[in-house]
Amino acid sequence: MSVKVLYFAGLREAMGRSAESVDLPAGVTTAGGLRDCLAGQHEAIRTAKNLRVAVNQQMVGLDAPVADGDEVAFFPPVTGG
Amino acid sequence: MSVKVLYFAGLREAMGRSAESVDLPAGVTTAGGLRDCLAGQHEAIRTAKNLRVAVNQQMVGLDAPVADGDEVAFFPPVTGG
Amino acid sequence: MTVSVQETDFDCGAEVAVLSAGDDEAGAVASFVGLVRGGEILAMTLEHYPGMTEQALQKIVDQARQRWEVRRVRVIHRVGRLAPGDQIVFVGVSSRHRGDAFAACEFIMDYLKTQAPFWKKEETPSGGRWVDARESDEDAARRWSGGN
Amino acid sequence: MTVSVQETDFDCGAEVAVLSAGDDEAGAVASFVGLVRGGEILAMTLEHYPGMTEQALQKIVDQARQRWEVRRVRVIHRVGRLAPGDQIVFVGVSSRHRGDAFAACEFIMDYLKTQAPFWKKEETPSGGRWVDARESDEDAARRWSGGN
Repeated sequence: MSVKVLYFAGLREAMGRSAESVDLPAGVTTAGGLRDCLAGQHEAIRTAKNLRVAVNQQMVGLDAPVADGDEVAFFPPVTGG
Repeated sequence: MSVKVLYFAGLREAMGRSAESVDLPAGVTTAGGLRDCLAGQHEAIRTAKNLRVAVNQQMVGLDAPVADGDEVAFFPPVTGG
Repeated sequence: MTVSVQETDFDCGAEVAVLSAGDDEAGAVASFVGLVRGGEILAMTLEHYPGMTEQALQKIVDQARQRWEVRRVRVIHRVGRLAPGDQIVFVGVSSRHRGDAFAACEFIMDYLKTQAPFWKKEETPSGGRWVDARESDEDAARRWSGGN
Repeated sequence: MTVSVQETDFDCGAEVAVLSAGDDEAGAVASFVGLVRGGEILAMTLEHYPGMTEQALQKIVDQARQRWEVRRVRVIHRVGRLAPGDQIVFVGVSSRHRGDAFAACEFIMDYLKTQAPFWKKEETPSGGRWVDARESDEDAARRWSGGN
């Protein structure tokens, strides 16, 4: 049970990586659960303001389900063009 | 006492000319007066609907003054671009 | 030169490039190209009032500058005989921000279609006819006048 | 191809020409070019989420097509390092009438600035910093949502 996690922009720099494979701990079934789990390990996620999340390239809320093989991306609010 | 009179578009075609010099009859002091005077001579002006007038290249109302040497243009409503 | 009335065609890309060239503060360029539509029309001929038409276009540009923060403006309107697919009009506006550029560009187009001295004659299979002023164009121009 | 995210520059004139080429019904092409403004910024770097960003842009285009009568749409957004004066984004829309072309073009730009996954890092004399989301952009996008 693992997911591919991506980071963008300032969060990518703060994490020091753009992607990693994360084993989903038992009981973690949502994007919010994954975020909390990662926040326990990384200050960059713990202190990120207005963190956005996408699952399989769709913007979702923190209650969105996360399952084995999903692509989960965390990033700051967009500031395009 | 004469003015240069210009015609455009459908009115130019109906008049068969694009410009002419018109002697201002005594008592004609406004664009409307000139229009009435020309209407007496030309059916094209008499029957023109929504005739617009410009004096010295400024759109004006029929009560605008007309004086010796002015450029007076009559034309249909504009249908640009 | 801000305003041109000409028979020759124009190069939209070159005009857009000039609007921001060398201007670090121009973050936005909105532009519009009007073209001759086909359908039943074989061609059209556009007539203008030399001198007055250019003045009218410049006045429209001046009004746009009073209403919005605009850096550069370019207006080109063609006259003469034009066929379907031909370019008729170009309006381009540069500004710091896109909202001003869009609003000024659309304002100029709306006024240009209603206020500027141009007359259009359409050639159809059944002959030529001078176009009547359209109500929808006057409506489009009227919506800007609320703030005046 | 409607949507492109690319490092390479684009040719606004060529893109505008393609929007009406061979289409007799396209009477109007509205377009927008966004550029890097100068001032205190030496350069900026734009980052995107490959795959998701293109999908988001296509979705914005689809929404515009549902709201307005639109014929062709082209969206190009650059990524990577850009200097003041460089072109960032192109949006072009062809339509029968200018009102639809302007509205769809501005709609796409407003959404693109707020909804599409792009992140901007500015280089200033005092170092680099990621730009925070601006409230004015979110306001601009919000005004379109009344009709939804």
